[in-house]
Amino acid sequence: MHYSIVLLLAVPIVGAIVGALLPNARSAKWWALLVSVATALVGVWMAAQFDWNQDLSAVPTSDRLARSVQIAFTPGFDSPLHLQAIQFSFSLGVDSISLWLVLMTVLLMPVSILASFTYIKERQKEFYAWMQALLAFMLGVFVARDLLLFYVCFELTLIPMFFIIGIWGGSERRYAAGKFFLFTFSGSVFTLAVVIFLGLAAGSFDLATVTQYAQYDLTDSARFWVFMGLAAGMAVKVPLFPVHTWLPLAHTEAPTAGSVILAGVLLKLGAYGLLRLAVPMGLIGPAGLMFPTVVKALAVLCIIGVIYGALVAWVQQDIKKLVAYSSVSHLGFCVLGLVALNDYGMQGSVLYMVNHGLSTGAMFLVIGMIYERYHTRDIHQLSGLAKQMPIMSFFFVFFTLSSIGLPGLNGYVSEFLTILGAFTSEHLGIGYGIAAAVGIILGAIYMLHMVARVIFGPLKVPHVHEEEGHKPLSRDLNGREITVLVPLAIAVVLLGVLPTPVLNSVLEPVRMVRQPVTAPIVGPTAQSPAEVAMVQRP
Amino acid sequence: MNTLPVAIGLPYVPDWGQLRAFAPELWLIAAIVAVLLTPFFVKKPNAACGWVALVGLLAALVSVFVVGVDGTGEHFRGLMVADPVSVFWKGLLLMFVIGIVLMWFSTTAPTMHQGDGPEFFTLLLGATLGMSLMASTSNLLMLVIAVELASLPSYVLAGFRKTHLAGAEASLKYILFGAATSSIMVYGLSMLYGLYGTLQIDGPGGLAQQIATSGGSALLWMAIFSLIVGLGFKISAVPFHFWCPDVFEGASIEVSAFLSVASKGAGLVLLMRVMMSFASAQAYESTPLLNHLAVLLGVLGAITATVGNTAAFVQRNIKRLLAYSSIAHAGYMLCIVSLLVRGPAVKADLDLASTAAQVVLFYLAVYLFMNLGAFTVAGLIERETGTERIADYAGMGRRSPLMAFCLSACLFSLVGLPPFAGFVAKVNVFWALMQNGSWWWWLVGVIGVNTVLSLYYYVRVIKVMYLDDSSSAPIWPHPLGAGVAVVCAAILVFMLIAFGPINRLAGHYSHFYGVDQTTFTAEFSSSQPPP
Amino acid sequence: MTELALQHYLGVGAILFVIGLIGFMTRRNLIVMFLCTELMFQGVAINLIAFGRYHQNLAGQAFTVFVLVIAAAEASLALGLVVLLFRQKNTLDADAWRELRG
Amino acid sequence: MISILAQQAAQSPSAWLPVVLLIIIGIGFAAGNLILSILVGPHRTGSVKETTYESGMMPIGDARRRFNVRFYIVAMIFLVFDVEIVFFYPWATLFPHELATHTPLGLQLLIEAIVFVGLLLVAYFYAWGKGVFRWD
Repeated sequence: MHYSIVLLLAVPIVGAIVGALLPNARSAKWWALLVSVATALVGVWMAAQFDWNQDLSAVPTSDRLARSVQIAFTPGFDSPLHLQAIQFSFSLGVDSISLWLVLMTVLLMPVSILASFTYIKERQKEFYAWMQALLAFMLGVFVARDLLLFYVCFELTLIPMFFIIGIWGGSERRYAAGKFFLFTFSGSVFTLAVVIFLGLAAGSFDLATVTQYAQYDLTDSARFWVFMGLAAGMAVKVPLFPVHTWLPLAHTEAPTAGSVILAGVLLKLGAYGLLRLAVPMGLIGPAGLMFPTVVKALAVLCIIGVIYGALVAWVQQDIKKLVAYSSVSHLGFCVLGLVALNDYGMQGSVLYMVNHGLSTGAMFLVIGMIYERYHTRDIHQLSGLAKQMPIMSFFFVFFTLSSIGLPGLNGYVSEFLTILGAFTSEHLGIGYGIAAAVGIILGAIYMLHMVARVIFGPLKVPHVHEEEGHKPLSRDLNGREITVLVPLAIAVVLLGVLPTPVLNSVLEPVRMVRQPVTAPIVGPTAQSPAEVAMVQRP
Repeated sequence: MNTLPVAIGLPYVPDWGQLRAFAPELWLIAAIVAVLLTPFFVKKPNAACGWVALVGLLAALVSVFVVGVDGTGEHFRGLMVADPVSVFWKGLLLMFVIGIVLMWFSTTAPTMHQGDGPEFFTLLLGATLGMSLMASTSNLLMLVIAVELASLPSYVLAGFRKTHLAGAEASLKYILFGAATSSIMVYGLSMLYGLYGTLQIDGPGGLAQQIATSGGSALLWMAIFSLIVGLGFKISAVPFHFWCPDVFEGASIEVSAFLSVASKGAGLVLLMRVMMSFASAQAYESTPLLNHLAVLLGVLGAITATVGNTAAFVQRNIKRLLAYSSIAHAGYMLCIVSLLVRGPAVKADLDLASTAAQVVLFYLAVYLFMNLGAFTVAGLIERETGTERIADYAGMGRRSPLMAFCLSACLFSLVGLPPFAGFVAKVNVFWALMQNGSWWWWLVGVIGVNTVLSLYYYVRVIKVMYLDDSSSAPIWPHPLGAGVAVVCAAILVFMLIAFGPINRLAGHYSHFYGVDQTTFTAEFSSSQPPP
Repeated sequence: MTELALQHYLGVGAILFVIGLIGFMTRRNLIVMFLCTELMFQGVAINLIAFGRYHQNLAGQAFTVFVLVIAAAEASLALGLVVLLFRQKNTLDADAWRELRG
Repeated sequence: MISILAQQAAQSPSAWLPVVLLIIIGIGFAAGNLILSILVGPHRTGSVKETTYESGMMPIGDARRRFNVRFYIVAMIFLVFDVEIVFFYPWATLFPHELATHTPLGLQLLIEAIVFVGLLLVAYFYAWGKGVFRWD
């Protein structure tokens, strides 16, 4: 029993409640920063506890899935956290995939809180309370080892984000918040139905148990619908091509911190859900991959997303919207690597989740800093910022290059691996790889196009009216803003130069995602007779 | 002149043992008498009557806990039963009506014409009495009496605001449709009596058992349809739902709140009891009668939910919105009642029927607090600002953070979002539906789509409250009403944590008299109904 | 000339009931609409009495007593309401009241 | 009931006594009231007093005139209380029999009837206190 993982959720929840009760905005700010840093420290502590070189070769394959989870918190059978009536259990745990995403989340949260110190000017207490609550729920998704708990946390992220976009967003914030909520909720209702079905049929909501049940005991048609239901919720969140339309709007309208978290973490919830639930429960059967056609269809959607996102990004006038559309394109790569269902693709996909969170999050931060100074993001009104803001320009170019996938920076490794995965996948093939590669070229074009217009060329900035009652910001980035960006820059370089620890550590878990567990679990765990009757298999 | 060769039988005077199980009802009657006599002793009787009613309701609630489930089952020669389901419902109902009275103090009390209080509380308690009796009937005669005892005061309550033209009109529509549907229901019941010669539903020689042995006929179906018409009116199932939004808008807000939960809940519990009797008497065989009945109820529920949710989209008035939302929720619960009919038939297993009853009871418990909270906030805002328009809720997040928070909690819960109890209720609904075979998947789909639909209009209210700005002055709600709203919101959060015990409680109380599990398991292999 | 049997009573009951139902649905005068519901209740009462006689028990008669009382209570309520509404609008046309729509 | 009564009557003529008593009381009540009002009541004359008695309405005029709303209220109250009498019918068919057999059931039945009437009286007093019966 490891309590660090409980602490990981408890710290931000308590923080949110305390933060909402604090007397003034100034203390709420610093309290939020303190809480998020403390959460980050808990995350680091967990990483230190984690056995990165776990050897599972001696473990029988049927146990590997459960054993790969470390730092687990599993309430006892009689614990109040275990609801026998529906076999729900508040059980937590991380494997290496979860842990990397947890680490990325706890890194992004303090920096986005720090970046909001001047950006958020009204109703500050509420804002920081919602941010801390959001942190808890996002971490909850990554560390949940119970299907229902996963779903609950997945849904819970909606409420804080709804308010963050709706209250502190741009001019279209109300529409954006509503659309965001409606889209994601519509998809996830069907996920809920499937989650309950699986929990009911498997006699437990435990992820390992449900996975094994889904792989061995479902009929093909049931498995297909399970996949569709799970994918419906996740695809909207990722977002995949036809259901992506909420994303540009929400990203553009959200305040900077909201955009960072939205792009950096919330989109990963969808990808993580696909990896953790939809693929192993809906695609994998006793004989391995069951629906190659579905995988192909999914890959086609990804590629459409990659190309479409890139083309639309190219013509954007608003730099924030441009980066938002680039997310559509990038997440296409991420899911493409995932559905390649081989080592390269899936390792790349996990790495992509982390990398995209870092570089796109950083892009949104920098854009927010520009916006705070000039109150515009119009590509036509901004030009030659390098002359006026050299430090900002350095970071802007740096993160753009990371996002494009310049060798030596983080984006390169993951982009290369996902495309390699698509090339070498037995279900996909060269055509998919080539199409995705076109996306990379397009990505370089629109990103560099933006950099050329905004950073270089003759200086042109709009005239800014000084706001009353607020100290004007310095012309270039100030110390706080540099503090915000430096940790991200370091992480970008580190992951670019040394991706191997990440790749090696996730190799075993991603193999487990795509390989069926060999022996099915027989029957639900010990229950009282009444409960056995309640959870009879259909 | 020939005489009827019928045994008139001994006159029946119930002893204390028989009456004891109905102590809550007796307390209600005592409270009604006390309320009627209050104006003889108090000059300004409104508030005094409120307190008297409150004391009576509390006494009734305490007596529910004291008496508990009486093991004797049938009472008054089978006219009524006192079984776990009825006890659970009575507890819920009385708690809810206490909430309504507190709500009255904080919303309508100051504006009510002095001297109208005794009538208001007589009617309120009378309707409560009828609704609690509805849960206990096992006889067609008692069924009609209980339904009418619940309906007649409701008609008057709906039009109680005498100066309010809309209220009178609502009352008129209510009573017109009510009288028509109840006469249709009684006509059907007379057919049932004609077919089987008894008014008794359960028990040996009762209707359910005779239907099981004789099978269906056109007349039987006519009778069942008319019963569903009558109860459907109380539940506001779809073709009989027209009264609901009009009455909710026209009536004063605590009456709307009262009808939204109590009337529907009582109708559902009664419908469950009748259906359970039918299902259990069929010895859990998959008979055509049960199957068709289940499909009928399932389709009715699905249509009700869909119509309620779609009509709610265009509403601009908070009370009408909540009215349509209550129609939708009645639809969800009807879907589960359909399960109670077909579940046992499909799986030949009583546990599933009990599960369905448990789900409905739990849903009712959650629904009670969601609606009480939402209506209380709406009433408090109406009292302070005089508006029922949703658009006027703009900026409520700043004008009254507490009220906005409570209303949001209730609305999110009505959608079925975690961390609120509505989520658990919805999980329960899905859970129960999925235990019942592939045919029920379409109901899961319908409820899923409906949940998405409902999200839109509930969240619109929250959007107006938090995201729209308004320069209107802050609101300081009446502390009593604010207390009710906060308690409701707190319970909605608390229920997620205490889900296990409360669900177990609902499960513990989800048993009907006359449907004995051991009898059933012993008899279940033979096709004969249990003796 | 045949003797009066069950079906004759049921026929009268059904005719009363159907006249009431049709009247309720087609007429627009409030008083007449209420009269029609009363007519439906009387049809039920005849049914019940006839069935009670047929089954040789008193349940039907007991039921009838309550049906009568319920009908009377409903009628007095409805009349009170009609008086109230008539004083406000000076008409008994059901279509005159359409404050609540939508 | 009537047949039972007839059978009893065949056995002994004294069984008709209650019927005779009923007739006497009925006539006596009506006649007694008339006589009492002549003896005790005030004697006033005038044009109003001379007109035909129509419960307070003008006997001559358009038949479609509007009635005072008080009539409706009294009519409704009457309707409700009048209908309650129907519940006495089954009670009255049983009560004499139980009384005759001297079982404790007789007393209990009486108490039941008193409770029923008591409840009605509460409503009656309430209406009274509310001023329903005040005409002006």
